[in-house]
Amino acid sequence: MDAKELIARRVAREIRTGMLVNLGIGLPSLVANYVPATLGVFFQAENGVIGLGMRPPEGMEDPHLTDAGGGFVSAVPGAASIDSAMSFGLIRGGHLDMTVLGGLQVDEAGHLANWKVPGKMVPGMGGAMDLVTGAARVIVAMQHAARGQSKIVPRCSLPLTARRRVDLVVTDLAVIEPGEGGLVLRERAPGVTVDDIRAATEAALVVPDAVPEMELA
Amino acid sequence: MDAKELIARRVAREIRTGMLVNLGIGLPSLVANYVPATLGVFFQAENGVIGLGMRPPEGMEDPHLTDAGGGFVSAVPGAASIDSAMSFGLIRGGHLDMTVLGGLQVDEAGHLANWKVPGKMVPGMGGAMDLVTGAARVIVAMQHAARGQSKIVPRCSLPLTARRRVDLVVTDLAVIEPGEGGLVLRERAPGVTVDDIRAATEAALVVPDAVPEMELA
Amino acid sequence: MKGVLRPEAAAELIPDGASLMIGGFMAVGTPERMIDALVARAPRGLTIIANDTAMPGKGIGKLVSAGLVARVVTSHIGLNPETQAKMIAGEIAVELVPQGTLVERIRAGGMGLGGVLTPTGLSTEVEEGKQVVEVDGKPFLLEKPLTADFALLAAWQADYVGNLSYLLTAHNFNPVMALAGRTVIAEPEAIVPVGVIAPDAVKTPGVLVDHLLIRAGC
Amino acid sequence: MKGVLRPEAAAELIPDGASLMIGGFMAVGTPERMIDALVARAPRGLTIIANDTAMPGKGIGKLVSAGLVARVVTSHIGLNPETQAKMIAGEIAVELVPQGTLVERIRAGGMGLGGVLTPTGLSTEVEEGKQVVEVDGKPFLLEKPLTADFALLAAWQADYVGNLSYLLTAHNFNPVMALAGRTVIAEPEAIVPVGVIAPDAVKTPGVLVDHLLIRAGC
Repeated sequence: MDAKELIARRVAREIRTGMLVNLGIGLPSLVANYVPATLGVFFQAENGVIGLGMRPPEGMEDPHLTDAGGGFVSAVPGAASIDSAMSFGLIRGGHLDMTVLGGLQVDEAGHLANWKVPGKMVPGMGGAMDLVTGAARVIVAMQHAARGQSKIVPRCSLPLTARRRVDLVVTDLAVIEPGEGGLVLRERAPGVTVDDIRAATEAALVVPDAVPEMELA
Repeated sequence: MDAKELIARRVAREIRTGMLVNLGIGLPSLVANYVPATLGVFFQAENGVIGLGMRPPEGMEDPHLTDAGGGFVSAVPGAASIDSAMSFGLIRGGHLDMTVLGGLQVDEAGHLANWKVPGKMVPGMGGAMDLVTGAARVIVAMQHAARGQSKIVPRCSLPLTARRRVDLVVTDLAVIEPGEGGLVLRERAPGVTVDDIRAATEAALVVPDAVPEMELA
Repeated sequence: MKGVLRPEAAAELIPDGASLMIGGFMAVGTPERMIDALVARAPRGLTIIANDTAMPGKGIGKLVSAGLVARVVTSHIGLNPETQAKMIAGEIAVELVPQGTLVERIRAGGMGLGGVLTPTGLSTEVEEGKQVVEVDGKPFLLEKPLTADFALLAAWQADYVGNLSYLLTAHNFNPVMALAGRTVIAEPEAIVPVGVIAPDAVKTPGVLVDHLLIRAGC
Repeated sequence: MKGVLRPEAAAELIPDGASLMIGGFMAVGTPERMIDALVARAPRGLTIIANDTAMPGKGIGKLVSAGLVARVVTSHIGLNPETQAKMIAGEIAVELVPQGTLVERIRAGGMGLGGVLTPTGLSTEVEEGKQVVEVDGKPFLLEKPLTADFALLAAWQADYVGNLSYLLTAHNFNPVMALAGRTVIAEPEAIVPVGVIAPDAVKTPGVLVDHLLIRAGC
């Protein structure tokens, strides 16, 4: 299992029956593959559909039905179209039960940076700032490190996405829960030790007595 | 012709091709009777319909299609349903070309009072404050006097509806245009003299050399 | 959507002192079966947030007549002499709000906005006690967001995930209140199988609705 | 509604330096025939207000590639490397706005509100230079309304009074921009006789629309 699949499978276990969930582009979008249809989860894409379904078979794509990355999708039974004002009303108003986003850095205060690398990459924040500010639960799904550098840092050096503390960080090495007292190490990836995680993490971690291995969907 | 019909017929002449017009309950609603269908005017009711039509024949009323007073109406071809947020977005945003409202008092500054008689009658402002604030053109349609008292006064003694100066006042005696320099007497009702109007008006009037007789629709 | 309830069971969810947003405009687009069940159960001291208090014997008017209402936030009480009489007698507190401001305050509450900046009400009694905010030299009233314990909605069609559609002037405050009630109960005129309401015809997504009233007569 | 125009005639209405709101999300729900006509006419120094700048060869991306754009107000330019390159070269000024804030600023502009009070952007770069307003002890950013000289919309069906309906994710910014452009030009995929779009299916009332693009191929 590669790192992305591992992360997606672990995030999928956070999703409960009947939730409204927004999955970011890229890694987070893989989470949908591991959520059982029986849960009756509705996926929202911020461009305006509640009840996002799989990519349709070739030849049955519709240019009026896409996800936030512009990719073709389908609509599940019970889907609803909404405009951007309603879409972000749902997000900002706390009606979105969960958002899963990628990250560039998360720091000891639980702050996320994921929209800009000054002087290098300025894609714009898109919906990320509203999602982190408004969603009932914010999960960051990302690799633990990039180019040998820990992405879990004492303090974000990149511009923040929001003042709101994220609720959970899921990486290929660990599950970390930011809280008042700092970053609590909740789970290890299969075969990974607490020491491995400490060594790969620039930020200070609060390590409880028991740090069980992740369970995957 | 009674006073109300006279006022309604004169107001109707203010309406131009293709306008979006809101008519208040009571006297203002009579204006619709004198607007030719050929003008392609859309009447809006603030409870949520653009393209309000006549009351339907008995037995064909629909409880889901009413005007702002709760009376049964029909929808003309090309009608649109809107919710209250959109309805007042149109009003406040200046998309409504004209509103015709009743009045209790209009004063020399062109301010309207029409929603409250303290200690006597407190119906609430309903949509009136938004209509006077936002409509592109505000016309007050009212009797010149009530119980022998002029309703055109130096300064409103009743609570104001808005800070915005109304554009035109049409009564059973006169057409008056409030402006920077005060209340300008623009027209006389048929058979009424300037002196009659002066005598019936508590407020100071600016009287041009020529004050023609009203033309009626 | 949690499921389908009988009106009596829905009314039992609502305790004394609850705040209720109720859809409707002069009782058009108001959940009448829900209101009848509320009158039967008779919780006391309710706060009602709604466009108007209808008229005696209709919609919100029934709650007023039954003496269940302690406070109303509304734009118009002119067609309900009982509300006016109870206000004058000090039995009901009435906050009068311009209609366009009322719907935006509810929208702000439901959509996580801090308030509404509107020109409506400036230089009138409505301005009293409120903050005026200047934006590029122009003044606006800061009007605060509204939320409620419950939103009681009337709809045309619903499906079993809770999606709602509305008819003509029965939309009014319903689609906006759907976001601003902590618990949302919808009374549709018909309930149809999932998939029957086209996505583009859904005006309130089912994810906002907690309970549907069961079909009349079931 | 004033009438029906060919795309070339509609493009002629738009002068150098005009500000344009353009519907669409990654070019889904963007008026492509209108944009092609604009590229042909080539007005200079345009300001574009839109969710994103699409990608080269699609939607707003064509205007960027043609060098017609001086300024964009948008939430995302990540999929259009040309916008990024021109921004870095100083050829295009880019104001980045969180997506939910952008749509509310447009809505406020179209609906006569003084601005938007949002928690989004607090304690980030977005806060810089902006007023923070406290409401009941909670801070919110005051974000200003947006309007434009023109709104260029894509719709599904239109009728000849200008009523518009939209399909699925091609709604996005179109219904909100319909209120915020001083002149509104809509490009429908089909035009149907008046009365064919049911009142409840109309998402943009025709009174907001100035011009419709004539059917493709006419």
